[in-house]
Amino acid sequence: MILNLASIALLLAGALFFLAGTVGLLRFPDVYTRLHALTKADNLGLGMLIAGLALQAESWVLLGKLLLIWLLVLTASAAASHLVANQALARGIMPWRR
Amino acid sequence: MIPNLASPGWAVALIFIPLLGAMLAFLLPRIGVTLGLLAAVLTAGSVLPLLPMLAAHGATNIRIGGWGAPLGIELSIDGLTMAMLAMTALVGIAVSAYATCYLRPVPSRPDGQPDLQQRHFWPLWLVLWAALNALFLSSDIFNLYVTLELLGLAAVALTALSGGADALNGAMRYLLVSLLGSLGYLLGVALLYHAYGTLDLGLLALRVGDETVTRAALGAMTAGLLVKTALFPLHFWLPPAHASASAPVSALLSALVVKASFYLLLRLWLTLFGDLDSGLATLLGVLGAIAILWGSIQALRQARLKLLIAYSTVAQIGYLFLAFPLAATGGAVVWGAAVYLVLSHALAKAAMFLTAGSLLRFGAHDRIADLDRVVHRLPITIGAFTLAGVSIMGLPPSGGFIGKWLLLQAAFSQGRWGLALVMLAGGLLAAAYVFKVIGYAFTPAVVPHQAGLVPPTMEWTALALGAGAILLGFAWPLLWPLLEIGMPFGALAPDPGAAVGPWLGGPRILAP
Amino acid sequence: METLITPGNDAWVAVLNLLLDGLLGLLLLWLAWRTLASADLFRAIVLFIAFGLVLAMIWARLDAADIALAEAAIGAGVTGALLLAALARLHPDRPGTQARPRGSDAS
Amino acid sequence: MSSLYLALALFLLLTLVAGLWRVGRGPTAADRMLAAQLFGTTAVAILLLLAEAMDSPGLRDVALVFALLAAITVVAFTRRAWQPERLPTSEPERLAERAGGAA
Amino acid sequence: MPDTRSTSVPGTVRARALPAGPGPTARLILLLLLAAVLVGLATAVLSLPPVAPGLGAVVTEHLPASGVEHPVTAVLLNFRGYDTLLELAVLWLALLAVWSLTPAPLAHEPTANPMLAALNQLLAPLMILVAGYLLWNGGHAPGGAFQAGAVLGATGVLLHLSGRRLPRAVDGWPLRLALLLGVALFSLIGLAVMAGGAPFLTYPPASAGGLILAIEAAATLSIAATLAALFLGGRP
Amino acid sequence: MNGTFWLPMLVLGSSLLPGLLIFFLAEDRSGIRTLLNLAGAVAKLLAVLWMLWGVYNGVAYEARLPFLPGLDLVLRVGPLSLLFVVLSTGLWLLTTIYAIGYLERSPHRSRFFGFFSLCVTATVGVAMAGNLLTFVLFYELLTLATYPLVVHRGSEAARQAGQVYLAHTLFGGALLLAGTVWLYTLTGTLEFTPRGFVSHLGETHRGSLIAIFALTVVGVGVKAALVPLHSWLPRAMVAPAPVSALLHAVAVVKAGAFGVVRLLYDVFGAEFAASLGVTGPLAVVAGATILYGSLRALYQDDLKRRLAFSTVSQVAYITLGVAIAGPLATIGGLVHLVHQGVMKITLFFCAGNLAETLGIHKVSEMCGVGRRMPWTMAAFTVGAFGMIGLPPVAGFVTKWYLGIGALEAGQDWAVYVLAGSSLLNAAYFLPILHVAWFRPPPPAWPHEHDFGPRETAWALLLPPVVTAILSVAVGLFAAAPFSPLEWATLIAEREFYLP
Repeated sequence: MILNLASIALLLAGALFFLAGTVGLLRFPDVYTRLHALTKADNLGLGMLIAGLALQAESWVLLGKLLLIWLLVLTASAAASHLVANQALARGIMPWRR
Repeated sequence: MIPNLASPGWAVALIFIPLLGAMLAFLLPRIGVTLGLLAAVLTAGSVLPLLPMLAAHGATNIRIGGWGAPLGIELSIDGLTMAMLAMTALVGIAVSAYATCYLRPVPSRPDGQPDLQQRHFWPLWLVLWAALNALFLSSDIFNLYVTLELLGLAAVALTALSGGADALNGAMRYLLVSLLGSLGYLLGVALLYHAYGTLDLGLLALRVGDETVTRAALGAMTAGLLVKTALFPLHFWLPPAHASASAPVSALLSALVVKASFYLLLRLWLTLFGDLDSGLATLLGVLGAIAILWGSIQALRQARLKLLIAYSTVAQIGYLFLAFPLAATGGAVVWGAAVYLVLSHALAKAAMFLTAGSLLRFGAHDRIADLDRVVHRLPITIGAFTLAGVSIMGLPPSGGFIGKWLLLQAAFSQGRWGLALVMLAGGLLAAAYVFKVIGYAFTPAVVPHQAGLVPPTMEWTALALGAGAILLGFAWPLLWPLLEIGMPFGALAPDPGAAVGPWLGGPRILAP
Repeated sequence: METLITPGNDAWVAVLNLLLDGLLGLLLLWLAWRTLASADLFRAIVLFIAFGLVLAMIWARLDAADIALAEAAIGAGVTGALLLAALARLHPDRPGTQARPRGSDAS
Repeated sequence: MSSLYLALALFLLLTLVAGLWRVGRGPTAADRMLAAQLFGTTAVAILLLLAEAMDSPGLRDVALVFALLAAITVVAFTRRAWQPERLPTSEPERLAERAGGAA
Repeated sequence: MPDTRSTSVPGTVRARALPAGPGPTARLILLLLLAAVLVGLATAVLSLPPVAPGLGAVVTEHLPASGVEHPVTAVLLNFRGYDTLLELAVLWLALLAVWSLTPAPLAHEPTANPMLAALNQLLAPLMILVAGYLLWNGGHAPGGAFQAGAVLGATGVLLHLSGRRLPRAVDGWPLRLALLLGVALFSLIGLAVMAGGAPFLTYPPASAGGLILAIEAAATLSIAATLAALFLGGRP
Repeated sequence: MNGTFWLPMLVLGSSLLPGLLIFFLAEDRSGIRTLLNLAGAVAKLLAVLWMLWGVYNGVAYEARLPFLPGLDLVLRVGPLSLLFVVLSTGLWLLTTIYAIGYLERSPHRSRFFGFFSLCVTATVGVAMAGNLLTFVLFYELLTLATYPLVVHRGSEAARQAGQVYLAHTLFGGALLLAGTVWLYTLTGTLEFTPRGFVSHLGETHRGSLIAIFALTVVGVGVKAALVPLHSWLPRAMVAPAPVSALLHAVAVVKAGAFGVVRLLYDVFGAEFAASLGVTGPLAVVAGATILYGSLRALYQDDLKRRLAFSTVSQVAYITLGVAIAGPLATIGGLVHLVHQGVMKITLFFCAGNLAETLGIHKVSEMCGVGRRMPWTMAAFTVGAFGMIGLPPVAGFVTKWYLGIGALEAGQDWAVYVLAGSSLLNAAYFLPILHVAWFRPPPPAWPHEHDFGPRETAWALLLPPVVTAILSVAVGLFAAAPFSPLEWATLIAEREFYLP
């Protein structure tokens, strides 16, 4: 029961981070800041969601698979952020200043 | 006599010899031409053993994987299939021989390295051949779709092979049209499968009824195949594609590829849709009639030989569709006439495109008005063009004459004067554009020609095809009994039991 | 876990299923239309990538995991990269960035 | 539980729809690309939820493949389409980049 | 400054290479055709019987004899293996078409990137592993040659993007062999059983599972090679 | 399969095979080519004479090949076929000899003789056709085989003449085909039958039958050069002289005229055709053609054009004869098939000799040519007298039978046509003779060739002399057995009305 409740809470929190990521993507002013928002969704949103699902997992294999998925997304997002930010700088896009 | 048991294997060989040949030619491009030619000879030869089998046992179904319909896929051979396979073999072997010379660069290379075009031609063409044979043999509507895709893609690639900007444009348009056509066909397949739960033509024939879904499938499949067959007004893609491809490819496209989609339409019509009284037959007939006139007039207006021949194809396709309204009361013989036209046009049009290639090679251009003196320098080539032209015009005793006579006979006996008139006018217009070319060929040159070398192989293959189109005129008594094996056209049979061929769920032979 | 399932749950599931499927379907059509209509090739590519994602989800919803898997592999792995590479070839290297602006813009 | 999964999936799908605005808006190619990247992650999440809700374990493999291949598109983007020596694809983008990438 | 020359030339080339497109009449006809097809489709879909009979039951019935447990794989590689064989040929043909059109562009690769190298080192082995997993999975669950091949192909794309190139020794006939291994092996196995007197593509029941796995493995390699080669966009 | 099968095939093959072989001969192999040509022609003549003997003794020769569902290709040799076969075979031998001489030094001889042989193959095919389908087949083949001969010279004028020729003949062929198919759908048979095979359709299909008659007669009328379908014939004069001989005497116009005979007697039946009311108009058209051709011939200075219009006029005699449809008129029409051939080929041979030897193409250039080329002009004179209808040359016999035949059938107007035509014939032939024999020769001929001691090459001289002698002989010995007149009478007896 507690497991269930924790799971639900994690799922909801994950969804919230996705929302935050999207809002960030829409509202933030430039590429660099949007990248920041994006990683929130990738890392935390998906992480919490997967954690929530993992609590329900019936086998270790499943757990491992879920974890693998999260790690992969993390890697991808890190690489993406790095590459895009790098390239943006190389192209001379100035970071946003207030 | 070849043992019966081995015979169905030849049908499989017809698909896999060219396919394996294509792979080998691709894998070992240095000897690609040799391998390609070898595969071509073997493929054409594989048609022969099927004839005695068909004669002895009648139409045969072959269960691939041993499963049989509805679970698995079946191949099916009847007289109609056999005729199409033989046509492909004849044209295929001639074009193969021609291509070895045509695609070779004019100053022969010392290192023996085949030209780039030649190198890609062989795998593509052999895949095309495999696709054609697979299409003619298949009796499963989804498998037919796959073969259609294979065929279309190979044809597009071959069109683009000559590399010019025109060829690329033509190929691009051809690709879109081909995909669109396939999509229409696939839609029909999906509808039929959902409604009747099987993909096998024979089983479908037993299950389809006059329902909305059948009509929708009829519409979708017919539309898709009409686009691919280039019936007026869906012909717009054909002249640029067929005229800009290299000559052997044009010959293949006009003679065989267009026929494959027509064959499929015919097959569907004969097995599934023939009984629907949809008015579509009349529409097809009218479009065919317009195609004859429009295509012929356009052909007459062309200044370039290959475009003329390509528009002639548009017109000749029109004749095929006249069979649809006429067969409703004319019966099996009218379909036989259509098949006859398919065969004779295949031989004749291949011959024409091959001669166009030789002329192009000879004079480095294909402007009709500057073709003078060719008859002196390339008499065999112009002779081949003339023989092919005789069949295209429908003059006796060519294969084209037989087809047109039978269609005319049906039109007259049914009182369809309009169609008869169009056929006669089409013949005259065809004569006009054929002799437009031949006339110039007799006049002595005003412009000096820079003569390239035309090897005898190129001339003789075209002549053989042209002569074939003429000889076909005498072959009706031989061909008609063959065509009737398995009763692909239904009817005619006095006792109802005999009318049930394998296409209608008849006896199935477990192969081999 | 079973206890969480309330009597009204089935109805909820049905409604949610309907909403999900409807939204996916509409999204697919809209994406297809925007992809074709977009004049900017790059935007069209991104929309097409999204189209692939939605399509995979639709296959998933139709319980066709095989096709969803294929769509995922092709759509995410090759198609996007292929289109982007093709775009790069359509616009062959043209020297000039905003670091070295061309012509009169510079001043 | 399955209604919760479905509800969450629906919610995530809605955020994806909202994200489409950024694809349309740009202004730089990278902005659009980032949105696509977010969609990928969202799709992974949705597929995992659906796998639970529909009791269809095969869908986790779909999610796995998405996660595995998520990096490729963006690598292709930065290595091919968005190279420094190449111009952006359209005039407004050029202006946007020069303006510092701000929307 | 070389800009002006180099900007104008590709533009004109592109303008000429674009297809002119059908005229207004043809366009209208196409539109009408499309409309007709849509209307036909709508009516047909509306008239479909509520429960499509389908082949599901027949497939389930014969599943034990197919050599695999997953119905989709059974249909694709056994019951309707011939279709799949031809589809593999279509894929190869697509590559053949691209190769016949143009040589691969000389990709001027941007400078090596340490981040990418790290990514490769992490992802590439994992991708190969996943491809293997998917291939193995095909026997009893969603997965199979195509999916595995696509993942493997994506690996190739990723490696290519990070500047790895095929060694010269491999990009000749070994590459070509890899490209058609799937369809070739499929055909040869299909033909080989004919020598034993069975119909084309009839696996002996005892070895069906193994043969299917072998074919799938070969197909995976071919699909991967084809997809990666298509990404290159021309013959090597 | 016995002699009755193989003999017609031999007649066909004796020119077909040499023709096909000749196509592939190198240009300079003139020895082999001549051998093939002459061997084929002689073989054909022998085979035909054998058949002549057989038919005279009542043997029916028939070769049948299945072709279309319910329709065979049939070669059947009866008296009527034989009349035409003998004519074209005999004249072909002479024309071949003539052509060998005529084309001695010109290019494209392999091509020429190849098509030449095909042309005569088609002609004997037309003659021996046992049903309308076979007739149509050879009729179209004749068109195709003649075209390259018409454009043989390769000049722009030749090309255009070829186009005109094709436009006419293919149009005619299409109409003939339409009529044939239509007829077949009504009758279910196309076998040539004495007194026709359509009469049983009677009144029910009267309209259709009249339409079919119109279609088919126009179809063959094109080749028979009936006005107003004649205009291709004078234009085709650009072709070499042997071709003109072939067109006018051996093959093309003859095939058209023969077609009219076949249609009237073996398809519709003269009686039934008369009851349909179609023979009257046909006779009128023929009469009009006779007068029109003669009138136009009067104004031609070009010798070959004058002869061409003369042909238009003379060939219509045949049509007139069979259209009047009385027994005597029929004999007149049929016998003219032969008579006109022999006489007109003489004239064309002579015209060719003048052109080849002296470069003379126009009547006005012929002053005194009789002294330079007496043998040629003597032959020409015989032919011209025959055309005018002076006894004892063959033309007289024709006109006599036609005249009394017309009177017998109550078609008195035809006699006036014949008389008028004879006057016109005299008006355009006698001036030529006058100029040739009684005007002084010019100091130099337009373009003279030296052929040694004789007035011209023997290959050019022999054929016209032979045909001139024949023209007189068939007139003089009209009553002898195996004469064309006797033969025509035999046809009329066996196939028509006479007891």
